[in-house]
Amino acid sequence: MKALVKIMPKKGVLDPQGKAIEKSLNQLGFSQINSVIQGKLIEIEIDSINENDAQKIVEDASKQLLANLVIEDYEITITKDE
Amino acid sequence: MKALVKIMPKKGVLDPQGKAIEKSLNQLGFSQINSVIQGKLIEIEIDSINENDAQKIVEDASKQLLANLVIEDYEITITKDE
Amino acid sequence: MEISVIVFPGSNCDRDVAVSLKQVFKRNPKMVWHKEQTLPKSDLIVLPGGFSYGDYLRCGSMAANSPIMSEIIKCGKSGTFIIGICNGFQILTETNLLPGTLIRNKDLSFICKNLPLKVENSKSRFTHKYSANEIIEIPVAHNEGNYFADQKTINNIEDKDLVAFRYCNKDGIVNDETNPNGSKNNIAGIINEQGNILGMMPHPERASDKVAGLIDGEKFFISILESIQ
Amino acid sequence: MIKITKELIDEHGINDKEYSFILESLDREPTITELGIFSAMWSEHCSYKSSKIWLKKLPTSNDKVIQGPGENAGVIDLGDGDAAVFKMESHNHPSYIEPYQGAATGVGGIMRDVFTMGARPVALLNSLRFGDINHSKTKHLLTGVVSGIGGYGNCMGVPTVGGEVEFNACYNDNILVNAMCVGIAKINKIFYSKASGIGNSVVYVGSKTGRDGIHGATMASAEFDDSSDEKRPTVQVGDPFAEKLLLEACLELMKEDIIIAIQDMGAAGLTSSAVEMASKGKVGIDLNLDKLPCRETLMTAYEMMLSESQERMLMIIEPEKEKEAKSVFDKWGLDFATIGVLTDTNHIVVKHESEKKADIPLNILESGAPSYKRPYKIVTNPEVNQSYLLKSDKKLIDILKKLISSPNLCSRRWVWEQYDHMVMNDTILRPGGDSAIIRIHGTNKALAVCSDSTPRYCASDPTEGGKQAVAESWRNITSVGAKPIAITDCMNFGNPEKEEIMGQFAGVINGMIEACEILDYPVVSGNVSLYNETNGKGINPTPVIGGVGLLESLDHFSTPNFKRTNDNIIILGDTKGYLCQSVFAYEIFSDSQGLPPKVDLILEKKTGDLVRNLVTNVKIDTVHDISDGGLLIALTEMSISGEIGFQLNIDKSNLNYSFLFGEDQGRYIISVEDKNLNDAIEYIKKSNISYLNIGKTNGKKIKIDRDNEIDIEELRDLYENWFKNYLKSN
Ligand SMILES: Nc1ncnc2c1ncn2[C@@H]1O[C@H](COP(=O)(O)OP(=O)(O)O)[C@@H](O)[C@H]1O
Ligand SMILES: [Mg+2]
Repeated sequence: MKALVKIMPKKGVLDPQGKAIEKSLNQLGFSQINSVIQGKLIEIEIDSINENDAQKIVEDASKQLLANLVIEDYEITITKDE
Repeated sequence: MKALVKIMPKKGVLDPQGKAIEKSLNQLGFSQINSVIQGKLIEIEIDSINENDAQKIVEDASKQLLANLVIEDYEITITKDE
Repeated sequence: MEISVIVFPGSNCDRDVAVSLKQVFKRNPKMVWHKEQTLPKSDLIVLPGGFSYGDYLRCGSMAANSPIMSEIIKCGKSGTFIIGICNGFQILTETNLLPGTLIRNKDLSFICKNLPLKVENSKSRFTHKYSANEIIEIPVAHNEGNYFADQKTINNIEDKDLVAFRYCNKDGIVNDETNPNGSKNNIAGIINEQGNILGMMPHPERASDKVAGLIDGEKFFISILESIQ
Repeated sequence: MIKITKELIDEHGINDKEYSFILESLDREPTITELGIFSAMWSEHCSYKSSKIWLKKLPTSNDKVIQGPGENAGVIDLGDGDAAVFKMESHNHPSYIEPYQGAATGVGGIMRDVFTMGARPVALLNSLRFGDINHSKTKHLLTGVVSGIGGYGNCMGVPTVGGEVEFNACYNDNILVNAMCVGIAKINKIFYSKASGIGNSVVYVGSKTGRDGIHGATMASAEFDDSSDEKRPTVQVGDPFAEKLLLEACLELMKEDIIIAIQDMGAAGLTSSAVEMASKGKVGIDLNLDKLPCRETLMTAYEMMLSESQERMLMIIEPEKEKEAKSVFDKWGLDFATIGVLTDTNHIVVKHESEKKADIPLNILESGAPSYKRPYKIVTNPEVNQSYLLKSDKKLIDILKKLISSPNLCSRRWVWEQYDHMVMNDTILRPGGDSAIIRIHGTNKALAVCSDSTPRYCASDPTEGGKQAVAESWRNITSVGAKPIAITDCMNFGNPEKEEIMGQFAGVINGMIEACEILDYPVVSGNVSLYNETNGKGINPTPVIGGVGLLESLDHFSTPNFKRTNDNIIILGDTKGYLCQSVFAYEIFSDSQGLPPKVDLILEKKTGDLVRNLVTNVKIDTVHDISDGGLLIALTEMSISGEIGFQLNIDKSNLNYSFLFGEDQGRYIISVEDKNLNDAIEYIKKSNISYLNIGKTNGKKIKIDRDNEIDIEELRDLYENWFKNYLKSN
């Protein structure tokens, strides 16, 4: 199975990277771009035949390590390998 | 409009972060986790009423700034604001 | 008196801090590998600076999950002195031994320079050798030293006088201009409520050697020594 | 089997003559893997075919040199059983393609060269050259390279303590990124790359092998199978975390008597390390690639042999000791694999999937390695009379303001504050001085290190420029009171197949030889980067010199910042006021005609010896050499860093451009307390060096004369803020 963990800064948390990108894009002339937030995307391969199991494993991994819940929210998507 | 730009290391390019996370997860007992790749997710708000326009703008931004095409691939998803 | 310096893969200020500790405590700290399950008896535990696990994912995140950390968390809760410097501070927030977290510097670049700091709390067990509001000079060297916590946490830290050091200028002015990295309220170092754990981004061990130029960090180590004795 | 076509041979950069030599010596057609091996070993980069005959002439020894060129790095004796191990290397092309990763892996590569010899790296330096500041790529390259260098060095915990940054349009399409590393080892614990002991194991340690940076044969490798996308040679990505573990693991294992020989896998990866180790030991080597730790699937023998994946080493150890060695690498979480054995065949034999992929007698790789006597012509600029450079009505103070805020003279603080220059706690003098001073840990001794080049001098007169580069390095070491011992170099030039370019190379080398000999400052390691050329336009000849000196005691050293008011400011060495090729000529007149200032090496030596004498015996603590920009710039740097002004008190006839901005060589400024003045003058007179007392330090202003004075703070803003403003601007 494959899991995608999308980790984004919580609302209200300073996001210096996102801000910097936004500024650079505006300077480059992308005036239509209003706001940029930068997060992480983590792609995981799991040995698991069962989506529920996979979800649980990745959920645990996210809480324990992948995301910092003080500043980040996460979202998991499980897909079966093609 | 909202755009999500998913930026991942190109296939074959070393992803030291992913490797380190993978090792760390295995040490934490997540033995079912086989491979981890870390990428970036960039969420952009664009002033544009038209999906095609938005796509084009973000495409340009990705090429010019967001992704490092020498080592990264990117993928854009446009969604209308709810 | 026993000191343990924890060595994570990628720690790189472990030797430096051991040298400063030895000068003040007159004895060699034990260097403890992160994979150990048990910690030698310690009166002081030091989490040194560096790039544990390459600073990959988030600074300190993987070190916080190292085998030795469960012992350290136990010790911390039962009152053992713990200091975390730079990467060590990041590890302490990742383990929740200290509140908040350290994010990327506001200008996105690594900063290595001497900075003036204001000793905000000169009564703590880590800082009592300094006088109230003393301005000291200590180097920083970090990419993620921008202290962040939600407003409630910040209020609590401020109300309970848990800020040890703040970034300022030579004249002690604390404001946005004298904030090198975007840190909330210019916070450079904090203490936990129990008063036995301190985390700071600046490197006191780089300011404890006359030949190398700075000595303002020495009082920090002496404060700890006297508090333990 | 892949058919060896003419096209394939061409793509591997092997010419007809070389190919017939291969056919003749093997007595058969080479396999594709063999072709790859020949191509890598005979590339300019590995074989030094254009430069070899010239490099051989460089002086490479003195009573302090333990190991000269030919090993992974040079080694010098520091006394008390300590040695310094150092080298410089270029990573120009990769840094242009991907500035962050290119620069980062350059730093990683040079560190491996040093710790593979058993030394702990204690200092990093770099020498950077970018195109015109207005060129569209310059900002991107500058920020990427600087953060890449910092990213790698900072994570390793090795301080980056010095370097140089220059902007010039000649580097628009060929930036230069040269990195230098200095390490400290115990003399009796230095490790070499010469393999020995038939039957001993060939052990691979470090990170896994991927398809990184497989050169040259882009097309050829695409033909291997259909998934050509996957086969695409990729840019190397650095993993400083893995390298930090590799460093600690290697140094830990080196405490025991286990490693017989060791070499990092640098350019041409496994191929060059295996071939070089075996050739040096006059043994054969069998490699079984089935055992090679790979991070990608379906890698071919060709790819494994040529991959330039980073953070890997090859070692020779006795089979009985494998277990003990492995436990160290296990502890650090690194791959450890026995991939071969030393044989008595004098062949390199490569097996993969039970097939013999290569079998080459090592002596062919060596004896057949091309060496060219390329034709050359040393061209110098015509001499011009500098009088036209004296005609301007610009005020001295305005010129000073312009120069101090010009891209090539302004403060580099923006750069080095992104580098951890203090980690290891032995940085006694930080970047910003003439040399950095690094204490030898746990002692009162120190190293002085610097890196220098003045390409515009080399372009106008290669020989004089070569001399000057070495002399300036020697001068920068001397300025802190240290004794210069030896150098490493990085020779960056254009296309050597052109006579004038080869002439630049030859001229520079000739100049270097003279300077190294007279100054007793030999070359112990180095690197050559040729073909820095785009659309037929080459870079300025850029021989970067990395200098290392020894400070016997930290009780006496000198730094450039003024320390007290009312000190006497004295120039040592003769000021003739030579302006051609100066920064002044370039910035104020956009002029680059004429010849560079001459270097008088005999006088250079005497003046430098005097300076060191003054530092040790008269306790002079303030010294700065006069280099780019001339006297007034050097004085201004001393004022800004010391936050103390000065008042010039010189003959009116000297208040002119040539006196203040001329770049005559071999000069230093010292500042002397009144109480030491007589002593100092006595020493100076005894050594027969000309000197001039030009004024006193005082106040917060720079005062040239009544019409020309300015607050230091105003100059500081100009000096310190150029980079920030430049990067902010669009
Ligand atoms: N890329 C760099 N990295 C670190 N330090 C640098 C770099 N470029 C310049 N510096 C430092 O800035 C100072 C001035 O450099 P430079 O003008 O080249 O000095 P000099 O004329 O004495 O050779 C030196 O201390 C040098 O080490
Ligand atoms: Mg100098």
